[in-house]
Amino acid sequence: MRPAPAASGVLGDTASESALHPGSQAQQDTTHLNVVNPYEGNAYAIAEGRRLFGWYNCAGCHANGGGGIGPPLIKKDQRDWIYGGDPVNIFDTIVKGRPNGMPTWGGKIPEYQVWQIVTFVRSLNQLEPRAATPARTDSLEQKTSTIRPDKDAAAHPGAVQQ
Amino acid sequence: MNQSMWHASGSNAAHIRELAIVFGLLLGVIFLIVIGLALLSLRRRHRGIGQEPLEGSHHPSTTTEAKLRRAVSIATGITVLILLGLTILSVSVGKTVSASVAPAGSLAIDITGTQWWWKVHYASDDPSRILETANEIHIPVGRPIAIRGNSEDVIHSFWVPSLQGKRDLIPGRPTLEWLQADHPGEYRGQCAEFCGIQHAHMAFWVIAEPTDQFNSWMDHQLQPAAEPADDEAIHGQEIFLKSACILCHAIRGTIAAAQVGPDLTHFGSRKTIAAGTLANTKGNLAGWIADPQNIKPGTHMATVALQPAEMQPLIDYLESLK
Amino acid sequence: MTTAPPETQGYADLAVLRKTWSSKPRFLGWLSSINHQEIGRRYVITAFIFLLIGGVEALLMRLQLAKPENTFLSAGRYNQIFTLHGTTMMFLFAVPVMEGMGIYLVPLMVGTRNVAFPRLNAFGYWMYLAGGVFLYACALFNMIPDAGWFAYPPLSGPQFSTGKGVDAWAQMITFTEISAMCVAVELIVTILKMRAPGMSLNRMPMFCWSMLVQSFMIIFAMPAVMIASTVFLLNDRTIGTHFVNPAEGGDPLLYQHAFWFFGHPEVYIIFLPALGMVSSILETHTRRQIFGYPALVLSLVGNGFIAFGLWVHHMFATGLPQIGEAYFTAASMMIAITSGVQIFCWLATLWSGRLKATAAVHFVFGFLFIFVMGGMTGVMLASIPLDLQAHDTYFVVAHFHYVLIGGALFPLFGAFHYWFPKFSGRLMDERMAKLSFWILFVGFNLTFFPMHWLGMIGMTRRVYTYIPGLGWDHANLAATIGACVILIGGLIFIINALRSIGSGARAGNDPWEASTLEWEADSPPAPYNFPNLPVVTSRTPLWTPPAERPIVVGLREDRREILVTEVLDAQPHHRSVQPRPTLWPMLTALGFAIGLAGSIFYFSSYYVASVLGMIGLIGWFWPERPLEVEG
Amino acid sequence: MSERRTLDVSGLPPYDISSHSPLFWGQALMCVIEGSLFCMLIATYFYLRLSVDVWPGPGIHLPNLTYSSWALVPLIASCGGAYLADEAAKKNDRAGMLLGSGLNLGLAAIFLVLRAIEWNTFTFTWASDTYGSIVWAILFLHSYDIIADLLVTAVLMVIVASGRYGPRQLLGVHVDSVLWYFLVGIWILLYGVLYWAPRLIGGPR
Repeated sequence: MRPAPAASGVLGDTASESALHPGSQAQQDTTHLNVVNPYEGNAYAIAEGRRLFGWYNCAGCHANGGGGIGPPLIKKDQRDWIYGGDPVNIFDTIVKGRPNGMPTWGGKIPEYQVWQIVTFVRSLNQLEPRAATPARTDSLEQKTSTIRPDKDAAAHPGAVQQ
Repeated sequence: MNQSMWHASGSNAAHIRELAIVFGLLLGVIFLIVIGLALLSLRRRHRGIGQEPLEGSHHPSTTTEAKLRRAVSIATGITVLILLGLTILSVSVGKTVSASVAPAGSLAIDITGTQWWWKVHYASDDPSRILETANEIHIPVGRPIAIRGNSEDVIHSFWVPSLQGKRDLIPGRPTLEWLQADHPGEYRGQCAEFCGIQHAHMAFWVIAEPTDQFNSWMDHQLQPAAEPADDEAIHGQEIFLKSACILCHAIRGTIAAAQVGPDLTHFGSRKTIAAGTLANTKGNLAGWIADPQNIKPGTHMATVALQPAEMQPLIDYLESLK
Repeated sequence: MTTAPPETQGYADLAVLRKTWSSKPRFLGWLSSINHQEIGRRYVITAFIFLLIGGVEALLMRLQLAKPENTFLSAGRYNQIFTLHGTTMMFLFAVPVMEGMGIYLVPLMVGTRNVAFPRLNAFGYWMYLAGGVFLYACALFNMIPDAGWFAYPPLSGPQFSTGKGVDAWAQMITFTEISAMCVAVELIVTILKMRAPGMSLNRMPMFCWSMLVQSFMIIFAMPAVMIASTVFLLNDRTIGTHFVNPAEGGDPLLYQHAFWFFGHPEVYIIFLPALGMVSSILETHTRRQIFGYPALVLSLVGNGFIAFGLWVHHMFATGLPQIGEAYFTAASMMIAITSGVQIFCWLATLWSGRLKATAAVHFVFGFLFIFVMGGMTGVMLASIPLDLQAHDTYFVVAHFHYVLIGGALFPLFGAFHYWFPKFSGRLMDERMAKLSFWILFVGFNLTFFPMHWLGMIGMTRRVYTYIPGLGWDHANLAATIGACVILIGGLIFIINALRSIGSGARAGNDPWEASTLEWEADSPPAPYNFPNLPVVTSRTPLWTPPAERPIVVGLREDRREILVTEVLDAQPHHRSVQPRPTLWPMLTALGFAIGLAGSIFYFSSYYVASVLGMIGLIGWFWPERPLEVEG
Repeated sequence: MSERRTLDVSGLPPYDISSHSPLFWGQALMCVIEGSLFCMLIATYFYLRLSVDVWPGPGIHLPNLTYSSWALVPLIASCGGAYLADEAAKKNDRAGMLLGSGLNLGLAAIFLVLRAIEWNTFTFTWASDTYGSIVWAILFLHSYDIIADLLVTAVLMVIVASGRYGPRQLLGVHVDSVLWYFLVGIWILLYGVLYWAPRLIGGPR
């Protein structure tokens, strides 16, 4: 959930479950980063992570997870993570950046938003609980895996499919 | 009362207001007649028409029945005529009020609803006259405005009660509405279709001003942001360009050009911040930047961790963008 | 008709009859009961509990809106509560309570012993209860829907409504619509095939006509919400179909069309039984046959048809083509004619009758005042330009509370006072009832009349707060005070009802000297309703001397026999034997509930639901140990 | 009770396996509910068809006609089985009922096998786009209804075979055939919509 507003209502706000209080609290000491992902399995964080993934133009290099200039984020085998697939590794990758073009987002993207993007990237690889991962998005990306090559067309290409 | 359909000051809203008065009076009279008849029947209950002994047959005499049957059929006939008249009246007013094609010579504005603020885009054939702004729409008085509505996420509804009826903004289905302000003034509008957690704080202002005043406003808005003069503001610009702000906001004339958040090129000239939630003062701006979740819980504005020393210059810089 | 001497007339042996028709004893008997009185009473009581829950939610909303920028409820919590308020009132209170009254009263009014499919009746109730418990159980796990009671996509879609709240809402609709369709099928078959001999269609009480038309509307309306909530929304959210995905060619308006094609008939499904109740109350308390019986019946049927032709008046602001919307303006105006005819006929009845001003009549007059005003604002909303200004504002909130509370709740309270002696055998305290009426009436108008003005000066619907300085503060405060007054009125009504069950004045079979058959049975009616099924010779049976009314003899007492009659003139055609009480309907409902509840998490849970349900159904239809009817 | 005239109904039969029985009306109303559901799905199909220019979307081929057309034959033939069982139920002819229901089940099974093969040749799923969503929705709901009704028929066959049944179960067999006629009829309508409408309206794809 987003960080808790200062004055939350009597019955609390659905957005108030997060333990993080950036901004309104004293400046955090950045030497030892908080290594636990506060948004593990959180449906709202995955939705926010997807939105931020689009807003901060991560799709520019990683496409919608399929990879382009940057490596694909949907791994066929979970051992393919170059710098590790745990939340803290992905957090580190985003905050510190990586050679070959991954920029350092440390000062730019607020910390809680980095954790949301981490949770979303993990949900792309089905590492988050199914109940929290939405089945589809309202975006153009059509699940290419849903369209199988047409066996008949392959058998006799060129014939007009009746 | 600047967000009221009753205090109409646009031609369309005025037509609708007159129609509402006609409907209200006519239907009010019918209501009073029906309730009057019901209450009058209370007074007559011990005598009824013709006072037949009901206990036996439980059926009044045929003359009473015939009298009542005639009365009911006349009443039904009148109801049908009234409703027919109201239908014709409402369809005719409907034609003049929301024509499917905007009248000639109308200024085209693209309004895009996005979760919990408004993207305003002045369209024009001459690319140099195209303006991108947010949450505040200046329009010339007396000239029809074509509002082309669209949405980036969920269904919103563009509604300025003093000028025109509402039109939903549906993703994937552009809609058209036209409005016209007859008197200069400031008219508040609000999103009318439930669009999520901050639906309540998704307002905008329409400022109608004489044509020449509008043209000077437009020309000023088309200029890129003025270079900050005093060093406090210069320091503020550095902070802006260094921190997370440029990931979402754009200020023409600087390297910040992200289209995700509202355009801040002439932020200082706007009346309100956060889609009509707060007046545009330095104190409110400081509170908004420090902790937006406190003012609009659930908003997509990021909580940027700024050093306390950096806050004041940043606010000076933003307010200097008149 | 043979005039046989009394001793050989085969008067029913009451002891055997009572044993055949009563449920099994103790808790298992309670669970396996298929008697229409018990299930009807359960529907009404469960629905009133949900009315209280919905009322508390309404109070929380009013407290939050009492003053501008209030922090009593946070934004997310307010959105959840107004969604729960709308959903509870529409799906868990209004439709089930009208069905409950129908299930309890229709068999008594048409002169038979039980509804047509008693086990289906039990199954319907358990599905309804499972739906309500499922929604509020999900609420306890913080899976609360917050996209409004009609949940428009894309807001309610997978991308903008995260978590399982909206799924729980969509699946709850599956429960309540299955239960509504079960009741609709039973009532149609009971009314058409099991009326007392001689009760031809033009001698049927008005309440049965309204339940018949309501049931046919359910048959055609509920599949539309099944498609909107399950096929479109739930599939889009759980398995990724693209029905309402704007990017993939899907269309959010498709959902709106499907939902409101159900939505508007739904509000008439709630409203029509209320018309039947008002006709029954007025006929009895004005001491005369209702005026214009054919006109009332035709306007009921007309109302049923036109209700399916005007759903687009909910979508005037979406930019649909002008000429199409103009048709719906005309259709929305037309339906005012049928309501108008009803009201004129009642006025004529009042004018020519000798009225006894009981509490029920108070509620009828409250209904007349409030519903007619709601009808007037309804006609205003039917016109496109006015609706473009008033749509989704507090003007609309005021309109639909006037027609729903005025049009359905007040007649329901009147009917509750009118039939309370039949339910419990005791009269409700008239003085306390009239007090609760006046408090409810004043509280209602104090709450909702200012909302007309709020809508005119621009306050939109479903806002958790508003900024000061727009002129909205006083009206909102008045509405909140009014809501508290309604609470007081409601509490007095509850106290009156609970007190009267224990210590109300004893009422015989027919305290109001009414005309319909249910007043011939004793209060509360025996499990078999009538010792001997009545034969009807006129439209108001109890107002014709008993000597002229024969009774039916020859039905066996040792098995649950009912009389099946022709559709038009109700001539006896054959006898039919009803099944015995059994636990299977409840187990089937339990199986479906487990599967459907799981299906919002995993699609495969639908198969669990199917298998469990199939097992339950097989047990339900399996021939019983001693067959009722030998080959 | 004061002496009142009586209407003696003891002479009437205790059951009646015909369209007069309440259970028949209940099943007919069930068919009306399912019918209105499928009609709305057909309306949805054409609503979605009209809102896009290219139907079905690029890369997706219309389901071919061979399997679905051939599958109609066993389906319509199975109605014969249902009719046999229905007539036998009226005459309480146990062998006739078993034969009729068995025929019905067998031919319907062939239909389902052909449909399963056809589903295998589909190149799209419900998550491909709106075309895939609506076609799969219609096919899934109809198949669900057919399988449910076949199970009911199978259970009735077991009851009839067990010999311990009364007129209420005969009524069950009679009424079950009503639902089967409906399901076959609605499929012929859906077949026209799913397989022929896009070819006639949208041109060959």
